[in-house]
Amino acid sequence: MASIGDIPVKVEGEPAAPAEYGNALPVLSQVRHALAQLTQGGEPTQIDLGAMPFGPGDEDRLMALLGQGEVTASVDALGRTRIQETAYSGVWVVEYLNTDDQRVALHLEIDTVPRLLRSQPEDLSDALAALNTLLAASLDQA
Amino acid sequence: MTAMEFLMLTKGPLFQAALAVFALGLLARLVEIFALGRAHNYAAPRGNAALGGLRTMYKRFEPDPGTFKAAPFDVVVGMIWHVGFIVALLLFIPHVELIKSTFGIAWPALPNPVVDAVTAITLLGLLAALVHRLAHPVKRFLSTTEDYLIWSVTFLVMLTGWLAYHRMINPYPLALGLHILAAEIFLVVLPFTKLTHIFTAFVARYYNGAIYGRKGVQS
Amino acid sequence: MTEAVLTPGADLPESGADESAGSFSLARGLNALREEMDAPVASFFSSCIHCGLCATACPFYVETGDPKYTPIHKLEPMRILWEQEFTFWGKLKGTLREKLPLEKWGLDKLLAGKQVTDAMLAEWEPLLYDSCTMCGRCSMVCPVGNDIQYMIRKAREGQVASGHSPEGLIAASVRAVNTGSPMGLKWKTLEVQIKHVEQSTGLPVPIDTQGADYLVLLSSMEIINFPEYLEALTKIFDHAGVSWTLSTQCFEATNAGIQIGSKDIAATLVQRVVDAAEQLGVKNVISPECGHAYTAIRWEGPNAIKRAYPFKVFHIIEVLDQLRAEGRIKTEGKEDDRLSMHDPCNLARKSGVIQQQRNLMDLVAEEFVDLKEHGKMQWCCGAGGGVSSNERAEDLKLAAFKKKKAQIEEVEPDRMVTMCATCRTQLEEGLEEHTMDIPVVGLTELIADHLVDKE
Amino acid sequence: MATATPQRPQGQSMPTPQPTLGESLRRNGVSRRGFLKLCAATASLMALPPSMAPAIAAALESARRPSVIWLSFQECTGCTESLTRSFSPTVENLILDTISLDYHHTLQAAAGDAAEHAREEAMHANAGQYLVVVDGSLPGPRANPGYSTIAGISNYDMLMETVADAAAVIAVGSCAAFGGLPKADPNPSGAVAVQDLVKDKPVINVSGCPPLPMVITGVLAQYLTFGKLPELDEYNRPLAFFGQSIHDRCYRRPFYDKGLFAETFDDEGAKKGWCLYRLGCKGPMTYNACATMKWNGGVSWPVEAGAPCLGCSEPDFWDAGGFYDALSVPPGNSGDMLLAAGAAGVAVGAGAGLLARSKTKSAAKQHQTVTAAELEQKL
Repeated sequence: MASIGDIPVKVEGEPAAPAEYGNALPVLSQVRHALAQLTQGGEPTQIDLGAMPFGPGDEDRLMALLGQGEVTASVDALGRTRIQETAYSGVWVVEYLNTDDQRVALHLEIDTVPRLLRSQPEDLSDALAALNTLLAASLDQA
Repeated sequence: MTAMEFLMLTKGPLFQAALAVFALGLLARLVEIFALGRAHNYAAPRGNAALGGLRTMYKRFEPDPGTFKAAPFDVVVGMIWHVGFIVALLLFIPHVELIKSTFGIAWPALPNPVVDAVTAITLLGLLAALVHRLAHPVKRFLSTTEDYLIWSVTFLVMLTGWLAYHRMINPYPLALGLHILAAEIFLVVLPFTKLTHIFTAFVARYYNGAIYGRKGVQS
Repeated sequence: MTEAVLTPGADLPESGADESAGSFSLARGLNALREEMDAPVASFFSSCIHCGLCATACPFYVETGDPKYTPIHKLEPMRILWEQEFTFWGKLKGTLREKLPLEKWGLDKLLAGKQVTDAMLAEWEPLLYDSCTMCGRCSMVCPVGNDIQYMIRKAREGQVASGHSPEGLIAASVRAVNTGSPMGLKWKTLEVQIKHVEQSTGLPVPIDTQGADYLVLLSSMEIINFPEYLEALTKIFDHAGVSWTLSTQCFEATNAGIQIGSKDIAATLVQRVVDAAEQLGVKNVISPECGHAYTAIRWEGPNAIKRAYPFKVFHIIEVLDQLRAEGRIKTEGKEDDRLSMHDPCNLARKSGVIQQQRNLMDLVAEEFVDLKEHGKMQWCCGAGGGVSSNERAEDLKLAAFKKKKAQIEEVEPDRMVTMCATCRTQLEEGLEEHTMDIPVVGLTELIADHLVDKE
Repeated sequence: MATATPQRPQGQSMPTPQPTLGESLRRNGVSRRGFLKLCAATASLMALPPSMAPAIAAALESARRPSVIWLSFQECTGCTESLTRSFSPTVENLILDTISLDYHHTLQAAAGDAAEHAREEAMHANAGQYLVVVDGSLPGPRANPGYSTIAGISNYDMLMETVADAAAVIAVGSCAAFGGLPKADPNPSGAVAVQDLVKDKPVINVSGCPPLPMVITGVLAQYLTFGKLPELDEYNRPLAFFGQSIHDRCYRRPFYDKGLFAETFDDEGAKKGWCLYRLGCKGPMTYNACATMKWNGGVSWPVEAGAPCLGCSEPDFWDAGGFYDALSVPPGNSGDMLLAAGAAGVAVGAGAGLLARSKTKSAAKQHQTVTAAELEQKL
């Protein structure tokens, strides 16, 4: 499926600078509140930015405000998921992409580690079983 | 009936009907008044009657100092909610659009938060006026069912408008429909009650000013 | 029918004269009220929203605190009739009441209409007469612009025709028509006073002088209570060289018809003035120091007799101020005590004579101080509009005066000046009642006192 | 995506119990992280908060593919077009792979008798379990059925027959939900909405002209996930998507609140992106998710493109006044009516006034002069 960017559109002149509609700051204060919660009670929060009534430029503004942190990660499962720590420790941008690299969802996660980065309990037991099998086979061979 | 059907009913046929009753009734009332005429005045005038009449049409917006002293509540509250009503009616953007579409004339409007605040004050003013009407010996003595009726009709228009603006009634088509319905009730009731004073007060003021103006007194 | 066509309009049988008092009836009263309905009345009644502000302008309400004295309430019978018969809504309601079984539907109360009954008119009689001087102050403050006083005057027509007007005013009207004076005063009495004036001033008082510039009218109350007026007038006119005359045919300026509210009686009385003036061929008629007389002759008279006058009408104060402006009055010395002034309603608010009396005061008063609310916003003395001729209203009259008294106390004058005999009497009696030692003088006398002696 | 729609081989009878979604994902080698991601995306799709993801995961784990029969009546195929332009093929495919779209005459490969046969078979095999999706309105029972038929069967008959054994009906698009354009004045075909006809089965309306693709799949996902119908508003629309008005979620709302409006499409206000109320925006009365979910994969939506909301997800929006007239403007020409009524008023008033005037005149004629003599009688 062609993405909208593939449609040949010629823009004459410089595109106007995106206006800022003032919806970034309320989200930022929501993030601050969530971070306070995480610090005090250890309770993580996820914010679906897709549900925000963002106007053009609002998302860029929010991202600029959040900045970039130390960690960048990528998860490859059912398409890519980009995970970026912001300049504020504990505040993560999680962008879910599909196999065509189109965004499926954009979340902010306020947590020590984003959930998706952690190894999942079910996978752990599978991994243990797999390792056992591997070891047994190797020992047999040996 | 769904909220949307209700809104369409109030915006469509009911609005047309209310407007028709209003225009017919009001003009009938006004013409009825003027048709009664006045006896010819044989007394030599001291001043200009017409000029006095026109001046008084405006002058009665300013209360005389004595009345203000005697009834400050009436003057202040009355002024506030009347101005508020007119501001909300004529300077709220949706109303300006409505007037533009109906009469083809338009004028600048006020920002919504201003109209919102004015409406809130007007509602409080109307409540205060009602309490005063119930409490003040003269007002209570004079008041008839009709007085309370026109208060209610006026209050309902303002209240439903304010609730609709703040989207406190859901869904919105219901809120807007209720407001329009209240306005239609107001329009229909107007020509047949003392709400006509909105228009006839200027006629009355003119006659008052003309009667006194002829005698050389600015009333 | 044929008759009616042959004699359109005017010549309906004159029914009053030979009929008994029984001819006053509800029907006749309602008919009189119907006659009075006009566009202003309709616009006034359409506009009243019962705010009650007129009450704050009425001395009778202010001093009694009784809501029934609210001015607009005094017009309730007239309003009911207007609504029933002069609005299509009222007529529709009436038709519905007649044609539909409203009681069955439980709507009878909703469309119930009050009826104007004889009892109602009787109940309203004291409201329209005893507690209203037709001072017109309410007409000045009504936010929607109702001229309530205008309607009170009209409502009284209905009261007279229905037989619900006060005895005192009826008596005054009868005396005025029958004797030429509401107090039954005859020319002979005046003649004695004229002689006295001529003796004390040494000046002639012209009588029945053809072609004089001014015909001077008097009021009976002046003749009896304030004989100084005629003397002052004689001196001033001599001083200013004014050509004037009294008329033996008609000396009375007051008009009980205006007060009781009968345009017929008013016309009869005004006609006498007009006849006298026309007979003598005067250019001007002077109304004396009396409020309602001026209203009667100046404003209502031409309409009562349904034609314009061939002469002009002035209040004496207007004439004096004119003479002053022309430099024909030379005065010397000034009163050195603190003087304040009461504007008669009929002269100031209802006739626009406001500045003139102040010009004259400047001529003769060192220390003149106006009451706080004066001119068109003055407060009534409480006695006008027939209240002083209505014995039943005595208590209310004195109650209403308290507002004036309070006003006077505010400025603490040594004396009060006024230019209406009724006001003057009320001020004197009222101040005495409250043991306030503030004498009241007429402005004309005050001027006369300061005339420069002729060489 | 559409080509991926599964078609059950002709003539095959009801298969053995299908695997749950969880089982089929694992069988396809999707990791737990992949599943988590799917749940996060699904939560977004269903307009649920991300915190619902674990519940979704638990539900999806045991979800089974339902059979879906899609009926298209008086429609423009816009709704199907919208659906097939969904932006997230991965999630989309997973959802649609999971449902069994047994009949959709635009998308299915089969035609003619075979297609109708597929429908009947699906109805038979999944009696009481299958979902019916309808797009388009249909001529009502009293209208001429000839206005719209499929395979010689009137829309009405087909709907009633198909719905008889359905678990629920999803009316997709404003035509199916409310009658839409076919029902607009003067409604020549006697069009009615699905909910006007189906009274004994739950009807979920997914209105919009067309509805947001994510909303269509979101509703399906919700049914698939939780196996039950979502919470509905008074028009039977899922509250998750239709619970808030465009106005309340509009990024231009602050301009409305400040009173900053575009008054023409090319003025300063329009360039600055101010509120479009005066240009006819029906956002305040329109309940839909455009303001947050947006169109074309989240690129933009009408208001962001500078066009006022037409209110397409509301009943009778075609007849609700001009698209470019402010919400407060009533439809129809009030001015002429006002003039006519005013003229009538003048006539009535003149009549009444003249009557009243003649009353004062006749009163004056009947005037009996008050004389002193008769007054004297009173004393």
